Amino acid sequence: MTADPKTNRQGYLRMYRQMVRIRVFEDNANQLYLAAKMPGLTHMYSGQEAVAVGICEALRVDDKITSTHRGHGHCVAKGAEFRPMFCELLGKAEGYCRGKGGSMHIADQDNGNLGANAIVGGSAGIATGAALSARRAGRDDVTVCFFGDGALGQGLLYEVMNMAALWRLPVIYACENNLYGEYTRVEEMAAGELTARAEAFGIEAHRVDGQDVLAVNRLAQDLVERARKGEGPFFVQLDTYRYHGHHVGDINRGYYRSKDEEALWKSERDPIANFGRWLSEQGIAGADDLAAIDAEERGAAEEAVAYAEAAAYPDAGEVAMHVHAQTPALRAL
Amino acid sequence: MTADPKTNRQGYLRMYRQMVRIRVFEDNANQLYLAAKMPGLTHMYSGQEAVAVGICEALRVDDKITSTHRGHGHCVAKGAEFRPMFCELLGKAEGYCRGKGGSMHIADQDNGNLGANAIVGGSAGIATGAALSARRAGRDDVTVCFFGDGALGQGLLYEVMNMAALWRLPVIYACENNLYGEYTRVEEMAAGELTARAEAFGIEAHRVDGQDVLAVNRLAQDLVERARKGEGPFFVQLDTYRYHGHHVGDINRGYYRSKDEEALWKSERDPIANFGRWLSEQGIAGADDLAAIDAEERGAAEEAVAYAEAAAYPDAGEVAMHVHAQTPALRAL
Amino acid sequence: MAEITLAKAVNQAIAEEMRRDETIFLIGEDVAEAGTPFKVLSGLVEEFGPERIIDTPISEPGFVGIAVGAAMTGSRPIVDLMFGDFLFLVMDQLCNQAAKTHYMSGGKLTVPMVLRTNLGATRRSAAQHSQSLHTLVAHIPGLKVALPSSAYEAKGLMKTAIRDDNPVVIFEDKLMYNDKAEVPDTEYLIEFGRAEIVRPGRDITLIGTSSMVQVALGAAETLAREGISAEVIDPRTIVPLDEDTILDSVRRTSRAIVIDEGHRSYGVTAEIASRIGEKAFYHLDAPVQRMGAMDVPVPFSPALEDLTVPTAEQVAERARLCVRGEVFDAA
Amino acid sequence: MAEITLAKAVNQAIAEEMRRDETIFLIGEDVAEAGTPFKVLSGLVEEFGPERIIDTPISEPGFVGIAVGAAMTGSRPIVDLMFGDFLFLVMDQLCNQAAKTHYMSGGKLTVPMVLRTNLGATRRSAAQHSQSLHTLVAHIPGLKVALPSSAYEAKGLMKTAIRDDNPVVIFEDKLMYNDKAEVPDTEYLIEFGRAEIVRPGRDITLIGTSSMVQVALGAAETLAREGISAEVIDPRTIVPLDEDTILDSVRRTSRAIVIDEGHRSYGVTAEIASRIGEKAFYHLDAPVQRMGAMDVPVPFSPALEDLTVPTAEQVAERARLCVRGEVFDAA
Ligand SMILES: Cc1ncc(C[n+]2csc(CCOP(=O)(O)OP(=O)(O)O)c2C)c(N)n1
Ligand SMILES: Cc1ncc(C[n+]2csc(CCOP(=O)(O)OP(=O)(O)O)c2C)c(N)n1
Ligand SMILES: [Mg+2]
Ligand SMILES: [Mg+2]
Repeated sequence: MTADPKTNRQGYLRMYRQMVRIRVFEDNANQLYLAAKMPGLTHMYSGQEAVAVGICEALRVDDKITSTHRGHGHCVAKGAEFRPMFCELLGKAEGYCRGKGGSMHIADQDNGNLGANAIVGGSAGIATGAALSARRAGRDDVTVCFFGDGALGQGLLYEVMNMAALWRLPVIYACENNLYGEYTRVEEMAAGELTARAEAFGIEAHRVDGQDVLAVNRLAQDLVERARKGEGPFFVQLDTYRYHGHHVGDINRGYYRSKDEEALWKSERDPIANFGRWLSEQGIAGADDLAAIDAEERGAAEEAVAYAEAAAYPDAGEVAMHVHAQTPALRAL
Repeated sequence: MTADPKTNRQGYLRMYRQMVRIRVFEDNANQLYLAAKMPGLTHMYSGQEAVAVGICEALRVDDKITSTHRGHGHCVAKGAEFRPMFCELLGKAEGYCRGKGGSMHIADQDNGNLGANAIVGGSAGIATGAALSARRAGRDDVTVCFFGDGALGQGLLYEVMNMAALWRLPVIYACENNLYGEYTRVEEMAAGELTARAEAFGIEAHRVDGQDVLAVNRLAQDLVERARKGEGPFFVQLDTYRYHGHHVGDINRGYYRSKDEEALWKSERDPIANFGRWLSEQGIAGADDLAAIDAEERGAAEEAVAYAEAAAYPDAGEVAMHVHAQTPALRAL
Repeated sequence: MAEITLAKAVNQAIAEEMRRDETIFLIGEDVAEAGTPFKVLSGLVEEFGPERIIDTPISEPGFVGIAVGAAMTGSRPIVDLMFGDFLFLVMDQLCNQAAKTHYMSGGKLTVPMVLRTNLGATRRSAAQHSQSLHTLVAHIPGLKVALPSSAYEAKGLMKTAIRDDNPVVIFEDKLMYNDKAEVPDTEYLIEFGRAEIVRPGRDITLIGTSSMVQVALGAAETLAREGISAEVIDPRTIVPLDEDTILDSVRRTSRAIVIDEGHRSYGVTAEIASRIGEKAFYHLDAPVQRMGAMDVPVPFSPALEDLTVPTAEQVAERARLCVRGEVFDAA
Repeated sequence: MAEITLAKAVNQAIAEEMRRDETIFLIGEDVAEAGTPFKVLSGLVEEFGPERIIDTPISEPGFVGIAVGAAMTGSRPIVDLMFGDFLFLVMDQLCNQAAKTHYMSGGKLTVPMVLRTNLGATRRSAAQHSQSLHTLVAHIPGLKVALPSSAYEAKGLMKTAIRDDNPVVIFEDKLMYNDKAEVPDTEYLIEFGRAEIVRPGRDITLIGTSSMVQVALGAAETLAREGISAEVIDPRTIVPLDEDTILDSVRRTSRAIVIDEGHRSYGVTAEIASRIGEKAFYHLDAPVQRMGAMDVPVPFSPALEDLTVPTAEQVAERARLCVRGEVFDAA
């Protein structure tokens, strides 16, 4: 990505819009929870938008991602629509997974999102396997495996990083260090330097400010192109912060992090506000342009919520569908 | 350990004897297999004696070890007797585990050997837990976790090394790199430097010639004492070689390693021969002294084999014993 | 007697035992200040300190392995596994190591540890946070498996589990943490392998485990109004299983339904039903019925999830058919 | 028709399918030059090269996870899990991921993968290399489970498994790799969910799985000499289970014994016996008998290990009692 703003106006505004889309999606999801309209709990991505958007904007539609329990941001950033996303969150038949997955399993295969995962670190193997698939089929798509700092506790990650390194697979391990896994700080859960855990396998590791969408995107562009050429795998540590609690119900957080800390990140390091300011300073977009985007997307989200609320639940008969895929007759005999 | 041979004559000869004990134990076990007297298969430790002996001679009886499928060497080195060992290998009632464990599960609790393990890497957690137990109880015993290069593939190891580092546990991870896991070379299984995998967690890692019992013992003495004082955990890579096949039945090895390679290690790097030569050169023991030790231990092993062959199998009734421990009445109510 | 929640009962059991025995410690994710996501352990770290209430990284196989090793060397660890679904991550350490160590060592080593976790669907938590996987561990020799169905049982079984010298897996129903029951003020234990006749009856035996005890009691209530007298039995532990109490009951009532929240196929209901079929055969007036969770991954949508778990009404209906002799061999 | 070993049959099935379909690859430990410790896969890497016969580090959860991801993205992986006992290591990837992906995605994603592994004791391999753990995966919705009992079945079931769009776990009996059987020269598949009547009979039905089919046949042979006609049924897949063939048979013979090498309690025999008890209840003349491996970790000592697995003589004896009406409700 060149530093010349003019040639990239479209791309910049798209990144801005995608970050806004995530923020408004989450605001609405949180409202649904507070209004007791959402079944179960959900984990907000607010605050981390620059990570998902900076990376996914470096990807093609046929590139793959795997996501986490905190997966709405990745889903939006990889190209998903609001309506089927909200339908999924409400367990409706028009959801991406026909309501069967919900927030923690939202997937969007058409856009290469292989799905959120409710097992921390559970998709590390899946992402690595997707990269192996691409390499074997002679395709040049790349897979990004999103996971949190907490997932560094899962041994699976080390097993697959080793194989990815041995086989030089086109996979990028994107570790979103938002400083906490549930209610525990990363220092209490992870000994040593986070990047050293990939370097131990000879994997090139980077660390980047996860609140700076341009920095994230620049790095991602570079690594994705290199991975496409067979220079992977890579590991990226993205320093970021979640604004909400671990999940929507985690309201009293004082015992594990301070209000001051939260306020500081929101006021000083908000990825959307900061990027908006930069866009204005560079003369790429005025405050009006940005406000228009905000309003558009907020409107779109509200429309989608209304749509999803009115949408139908799956028929009772669907409960027993999709346990097994129907194997085409030709395969069966 | 000081470099002055005279003050250590006893210790040196003990190390020599222990290595010989392992070698003759394995030679006899192999014979039992070839004579079709041993049930199942077993994995020979021959060639790696300096590792087990160098380390275990730095341990007290109340220090713990965990062992592997290739576990006879660790068992002898930690103080086991021949008779109950051979009885165990033959499935006899007088075996360390009453014949229920066999070669792959041989244990010797009285000497702090928590047992061999047939799951590669399966004892990494157990060793770390033993270290936690000691620390919590205010004891100063240390645990050594023996495992092979192949066990570096198991994610469990990384999970527990992280916790050991976070909690500064008195555990030493002893990785015996004998260049192969089954029929595959270590380079094909492990990306990057082996020691880097511990260093990633901030664990101090060492690499030592595993054929040099003095070097191993010197390092072990140092690390064990430091671990006792709370400076652990540590990781040690011990470069070594197994003389036999992966197991006793692995005879045709040409497709994965050359006869030349095997011959070279045996002729140039044999830990017993080299240490024996050093003892002679230093005037600590003459060829006669060493030959006497060899003969004594060979005789002892043969006697134990004969004993084990004549020993009784467990009664049929034992099959249903020890599924559950009998909880003392006082605990139960 | 005081009325306390199931969560509180578990908390009390652990606290009482930890006061009694220094060798006990508790280990798991967010067990200390957070007191677990279900707040079951709140207050323990304040009393016992972080050396005995140990927060871990998100490393389930790792901390279960550590517990096994600690248990082999003089400690009595209690492992907190946040969701029963994570059992799949720790099966090797639990089933290849903990379960077999005593046997493989010829009785020389013991592994006195408790793994407490949960089961139960209908919490809108979807397929990876809603499973009832107790059958899996019940199949593995060397483990014991407890399924409390009330605060009273949760406390008594937990205390017994902690004192047992074997690895015990104890499943709490995550939907019941706030359910209250009377609990004695004085110390009590509940012996393993003793089923409880929760409600006596004459016409049919309903054997329910964990969450399904309430469902069975609900059905019995309904049936009573119709003049059908249902006996409800709660096995409390499925390993060891109190076969005698179950068989005695069925021999009296001559009909039985087994209800469990694990998946129906290859699940707990099969074991209990087939034992009845084997050992009370000549007393049976109707085929033993099995009701379990549907054989589907647990769906997120409330419209679907509620269909997967047996309800009191379904149990009552099945009981009616049994009593009326209207259950026939399906083709 | 040619007589080939079970090992060869598996090898042929994989080779034929790999020739037919480029998207298939095989992954596991020492599968390439070594051809697995049992030499089942010898020759494949020479034909298909190391890009399709992939040696891995000793990382079972890792390579199963990789297979799941590959299967979701256009590949059809076959995973080689060296010992069935290592299933405990891969349960999360197999049961939380592979089994549930199709359902959780509302049918959008599929996971066409085969996990081949083994079962069977009496090889003097002790508690961690001798287990028969097929019940565990049979309990988890979304998986299919095949248990070949001969070279013929091993080939036909493997080919069907590879073509199935679902995760299939296939257990080979590691004691049978050298057993030979006639196998057609032309291509054949064995449909899942179709049990085979291996030997027809009138007086009692013996349902045996995997290794226990031979045991059942041995018992039938003995019984035939005594004038007792035993029908032997091999379900071949336990998910899906061909209930109809089993029930039809039991309705004819009115007696049944289920024999399986998994542990007896909470195992496969319970499921099949309880389905018979439920659905052929009015046809039964004797309680359905279950024979499984003893509920003990597998002991190393030959003197003990041989006691843990049902033998043909024990099955015959149990059958005699059933036929004579001498099986009573034990107290
Ligand atoms: C294997 C597993 N263990 C525990 C949990 C419970 N859990 C859900 S999210 C979470 C914290 C994850 O932390 P991190 O990876 O940093 O992601 P973040 O929530 O910060 O985005 C935990 C422990 C889980 N879902 N899966
Ligand atoms: C979890 C697990 N996977 C695979 C095996 C089969 N296996 C037994 S030993 C072995 C090789 C181990 O290599 P290494 O750790 O280097 O030990 P070595 O045999 O060289 O002493 C393998 C793959 C096993 N026992 N456990
Ligand atoms: Mg985090
Ligand atoms: Mg090795």
